[in-house]
Amino acid sequence: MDASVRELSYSQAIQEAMALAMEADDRVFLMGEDIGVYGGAFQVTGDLVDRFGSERVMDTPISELGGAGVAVGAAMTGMRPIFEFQFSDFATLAMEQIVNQAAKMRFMLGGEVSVPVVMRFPAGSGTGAAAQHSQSLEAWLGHVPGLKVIQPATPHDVKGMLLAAVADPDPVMIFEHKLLYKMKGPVPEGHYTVPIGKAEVRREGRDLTIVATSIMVHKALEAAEALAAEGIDIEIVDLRTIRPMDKDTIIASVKKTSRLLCVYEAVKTLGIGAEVSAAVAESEAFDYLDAPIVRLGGAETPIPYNPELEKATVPQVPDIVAAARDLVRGKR
Amino acid sequence: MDASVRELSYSQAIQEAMALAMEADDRVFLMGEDIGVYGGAFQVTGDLVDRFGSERVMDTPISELGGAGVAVGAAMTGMRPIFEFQFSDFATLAMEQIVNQAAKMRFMLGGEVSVPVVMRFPAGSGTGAAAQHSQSLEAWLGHVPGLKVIQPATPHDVKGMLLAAVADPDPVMIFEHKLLYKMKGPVPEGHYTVPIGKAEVRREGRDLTIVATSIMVHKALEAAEALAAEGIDIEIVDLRTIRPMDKDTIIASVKKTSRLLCVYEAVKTLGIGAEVSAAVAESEAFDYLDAPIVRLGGAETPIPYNPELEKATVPQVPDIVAAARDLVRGKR
Amino acid sequence: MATAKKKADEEQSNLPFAYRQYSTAELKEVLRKMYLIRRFEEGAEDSYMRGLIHGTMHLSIGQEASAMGICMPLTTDDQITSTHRGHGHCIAKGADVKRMFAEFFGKTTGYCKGRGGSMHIADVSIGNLGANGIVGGGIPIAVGAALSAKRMKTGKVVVSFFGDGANNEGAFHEALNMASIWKLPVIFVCENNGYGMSTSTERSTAVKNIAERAAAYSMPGVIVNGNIFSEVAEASHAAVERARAGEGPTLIESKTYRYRGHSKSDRNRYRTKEEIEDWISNRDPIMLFENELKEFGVIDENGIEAIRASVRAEIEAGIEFAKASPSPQTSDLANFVYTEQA
Amino acid sequence: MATAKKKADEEQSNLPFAYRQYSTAELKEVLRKMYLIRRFEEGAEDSYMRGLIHGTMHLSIGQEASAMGICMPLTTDDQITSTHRGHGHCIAKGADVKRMFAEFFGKTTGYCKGRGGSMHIADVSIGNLGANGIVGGGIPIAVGAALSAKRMKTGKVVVSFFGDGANNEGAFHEALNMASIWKLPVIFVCENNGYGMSTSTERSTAVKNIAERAAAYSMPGVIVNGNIFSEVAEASHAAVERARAGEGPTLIESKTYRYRGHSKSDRNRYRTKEEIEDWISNRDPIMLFENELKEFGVIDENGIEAIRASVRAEIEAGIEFAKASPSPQTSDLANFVYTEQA
Ligand SMILES: Cc1ncc(C[n+]2csc(CCOP(=O)(O)OP(=O)(O)O)c2C)c(N)n1
Ligand SMILES: Cc1ncc(C[n+]2csc(CCOP(=O)(O)OP(=O)(O)O)c2C)c(N)n1
Ligand SMILES: [Mg+2]
Ligand SMILES: [Mg+2]
Repeated sequence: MDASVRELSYSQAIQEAMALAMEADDRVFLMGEDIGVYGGAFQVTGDLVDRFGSERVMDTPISELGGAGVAVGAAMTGMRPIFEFQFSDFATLAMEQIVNQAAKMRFMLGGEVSVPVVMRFPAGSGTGAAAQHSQSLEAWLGHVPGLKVIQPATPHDVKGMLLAAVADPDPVMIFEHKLLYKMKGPVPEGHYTVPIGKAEVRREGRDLTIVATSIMVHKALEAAEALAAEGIDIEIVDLRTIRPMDKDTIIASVKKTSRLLCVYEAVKTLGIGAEVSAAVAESEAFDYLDAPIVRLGGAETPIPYNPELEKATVPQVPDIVAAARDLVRGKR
Repeated sequence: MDASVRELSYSQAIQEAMALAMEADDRVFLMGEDIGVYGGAFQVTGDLVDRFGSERVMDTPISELGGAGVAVGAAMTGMRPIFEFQFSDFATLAMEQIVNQAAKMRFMLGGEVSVPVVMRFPAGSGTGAAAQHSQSLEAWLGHVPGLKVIQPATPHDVKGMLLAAVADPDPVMIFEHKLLYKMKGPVPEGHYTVPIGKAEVRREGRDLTIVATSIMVHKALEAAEALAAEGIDIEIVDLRTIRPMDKDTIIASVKKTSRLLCVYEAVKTLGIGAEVSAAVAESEAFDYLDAPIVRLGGAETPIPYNPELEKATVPQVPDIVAAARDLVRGKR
Repeated sequence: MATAKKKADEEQSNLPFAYRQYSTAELKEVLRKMYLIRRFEEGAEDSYMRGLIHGTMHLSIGQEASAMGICMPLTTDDQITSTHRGHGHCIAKGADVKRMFAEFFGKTTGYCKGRGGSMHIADVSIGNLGANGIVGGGIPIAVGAALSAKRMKTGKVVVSFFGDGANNEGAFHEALNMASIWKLPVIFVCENNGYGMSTSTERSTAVKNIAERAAAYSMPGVIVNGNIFSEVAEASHAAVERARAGEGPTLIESKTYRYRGHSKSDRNRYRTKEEIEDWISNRDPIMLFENELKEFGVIDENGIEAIRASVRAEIEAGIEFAKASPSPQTSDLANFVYTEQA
Repeated sequence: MATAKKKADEEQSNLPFAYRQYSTAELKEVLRKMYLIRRFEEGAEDSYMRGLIHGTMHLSIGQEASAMGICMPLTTDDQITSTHRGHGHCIAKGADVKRMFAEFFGKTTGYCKGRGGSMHIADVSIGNLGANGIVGGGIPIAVGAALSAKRMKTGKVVVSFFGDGANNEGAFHEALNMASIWKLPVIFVCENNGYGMSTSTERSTAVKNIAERAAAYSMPGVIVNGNIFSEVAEASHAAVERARAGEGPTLIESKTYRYRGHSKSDRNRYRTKEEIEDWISNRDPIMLFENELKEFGVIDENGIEAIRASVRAEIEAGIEFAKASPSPQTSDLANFVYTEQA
């Protein structure tokens, strides 16, 4: 490993990206609830307030709609805010500003303005926080032209994609799975970017393509290792960007493997997997398909509090193993 | 035509359903902005306030989040509110109450409560009202377990489905395309229901299944007539309910026709067509498919003000004709 | 005689509200409930440490007088909406700690059958419409419940609990405005413990006292010392009377303090040890109430010890009940998403 | 001499604010702009009737003094956010009616290149950040712009226009609170025309005057007669000074009236003909201003006629420009969704 590459956790990688962005550009600042002295509900901002002061690591009142609107207004007028929702669930309070204002402002004004705001959404289940603190709502924003929506799965990617987001002239929404925050991985020092809009093949394989997002990338990789022992060779595409979606990479992979499984945590119906499946089914890859396109998504329920129920609500490694095996063995 | 069946417009049918529901049940009442003396932005409530009084046809302040929350609270405690959003776009302000509260309350409380609220969302483009007044956001709510989401396409269905919604113990969201309000069709007098969760085959055909929603059902029917002249025989499934989706009807149709086109007005990416496509691609109908599954959805842009641009943003009859023809003729 | 009667009346009327309003038995029950709240939360905290409870929880230790004082004038028909910091409200409204522990343990015998946990604890049968994970989420819901009460003429009153942090949410504004214009029987209770998570009211809120905001909705705004049971109860009685008389809503600001961190992730860097210590040593609501009860001869040390012992036993029994209760089956995952129809 | 000077000064200081503050040329220009706003809207209305404009529009006829008075102290660096009823604000901030008509006609020469229409009219180059289709939507955005001004030390002041109806939106509450705690250079201007669509402030709003809500955010709340230009301008100057001095926000309530229906779908059943007639005949802002100007000898009937003629010509030229301008190509549909990158 390169000397300049360290092991960092996902949240450390985010923090480092934010610090670098603030160092490099005075216009960049952070806004959110309890991101200052508290360090953020998930300690992602940590002690940045000590380094950059409370004007650049700015606690807001508990006012998600207004706070998001302030970020939009600041972005329209020369600043580069990075706005943290404490939980992605609370974005339900700010959809107006995100969707009616940030996403559409440039278009409605005929290109006379840009809205370079970055919004961060800690998302997903697995923390025992029940139905109002565990949702995966990235599909909503993926449905909205004018936004870019990303879901980095590794410390390396989240740093590089966050830096790309800050540099982007348009609103970029980052969904961060809470269970990834403590996950470690190699992260280069200094400034680098990972492009928004490019999927990444995480593992090459012949028998089946799995398109996975966020934490499901890691579960899929685990499942692939298990299946390798059975002689099943799986290719794993980490989608990384929800909007604009990198269909080319997916289609190329499916043309190679002839089988597709989509794995995501959000509620199955109308989740990301629906779009991946439909994009492939209407592409030239359709003719290469040897089996139905299968989706493994979250159950059609809110996230329950009880931990066993909670786990049963979202795809786990054995579910992926079983679904992949069935698909490759022609049982689907 | 039965003597008790009259021609009514879509908005008259809604109004009649609301009046019947209020007559039959004291707990039913209407809430919304300017639904009283103004009669509603689209004159759907019309003069109901004269008949039922301002306590049962209740104007709210311009407070979408609070208003929706009041409706949820009233529904939890014995009333049966029908809440009108003036435009579905303003639901962006109330997603918190719709999604975190109404949809999940029963689940979070272990079944100890029901939330029999009905919410109405005038939706869609075509009125020259630009990007913040023309969205089609039904896919968002279709992604949310705990909600039922419907999109009736005819006066007959909207009356029957609204009456079914009022009788339903759970939250039901009705998306009404604004351009349908003036459309006329046969509507029986008196009380009847059209079941939530059942699609309807509007036209039988051999060569291609079109699954369409809301106003697109009518455009698809027009396209089918045009194609009939070319000897192309199209089956049209009016989806009617987004959640829970009637996959059986779709799958049965595709097994018969071997080809599927999804037509919807919302932004194509992650719109309803994505789910319809994915549901078919993972079903037993996959093996019957003779061609890629094609989606015709809205452009990946906000809705523009200029009328020609606006029309170009959503599928029109010639687009459907062309897509269907290509699909049947094997050009896809 | 007449003079003696007058003198007794005068003495009586110099007593704080609670001692004029409630019987000795009722006052003892209030103390018992305050202990029950505190011991319940200590028991929950302890169970969390032992890994018997997962997730997170928000303890209201230090705020017991506020919950009890507000709920005293309420009947089981009256309703409340509560918050993420809702255990005290739940017990004050009459919940059984057995079923609360069972819920925290994720069991089917819990109030939410293990689906809700601490943040959604509720008991609809006795008027607790539920805690809420969304700051401010319960406020419009309470207004809706009050609308039901008014329309259906049930005579019910609804209390909406929320924190100082919640008062900066749009939902607060919209809900209070509607309650006022429609004169609904609802009482808004802002439990101001000085902080929304780490953010002090000074840093988050443009007025000194939340109660000042009542003027923006033409309703009375009342400030009480939330650590003095009698003060809280007096304000609550007045507000309930007003609501029942059809005169509309009241905003009560109950100034109090939480001893514990915001939740399990709190490094407590936003307030000083001295500040916390001061509240614990000098303004503890249970201590203040106990001293008063003793001073007015309502109870003695033995009586207090008996209460403590009974509470201890109830808590232990509750934890045992929760431990022994069954967990839900994953095959039942889809239950309660929709209402089961015949 | 000294006495005469004093007398003149006194007379001078008895004059309304505007006549002390502005030159004759400036005052005439104000009148011209008020006419320009009115004739622009009449022209737009007429074009709509003729089918040259589609969609809907919200006319501010009757509210011209408010827009002009507020914008007078603003430079082109200062910024505004506006509303669905924003044509007056747009012209007052300095927009060219040519490009406004072109936008309404959906042409590429319009301010939004035909993408926005009436509800999104803007001119960012001179500080108009745009009308907004969402009631209350612009309020937090204005606070964000003011945050930029403060952080980047540009000295800019931001004005957020909104209606009485908007004051019941959560966004209003959240935005005013943040502006106050952060002492931002922003002015909240509530143009209270008595109705949010059909709903009178009495039926929608729990206070008599919106300005009373300023107290809930510890900022000054000022009520002005929105139909008297000088009163509005005076309040605006004071608020702008306060903002530039770093003393924070002000809420100005400008009481006014709209003559036309809310939008094109209005049956006007919620107010009486008499009420409308009274405002038109007795309180018209242009009439009041004109009379004052004549009284103080700033202008005579000839001068006024000259202004009317020049405005008429400008409107006609604007409509011709719009008619002659090209429509966007459907092949350009995807433009402006994202920023074009090199
Ligand atoms: C809408 C929303 N925003 C943020 C949060 C995260 N959160 C939970 S409690 C809390 C602080 C609430 O403060 P306050 O209202 O004063 O209640 P307290 O915790 O002090 O009892 C925050 C920010 C949330 N749950 N919901
Ligand atoms: C969030 C939102 N809710 C409702 C509407 C529909 N609507 C447009 S203007 C309006 C009335 C606004 O009243 P007010 O703020 O007083 O402004 P005015 O029209 O009187 O200038 C309404 C209800 C909207 N555009 N946005
Ligand atoms: Mg607090
Ligand atoms: Mg108004």
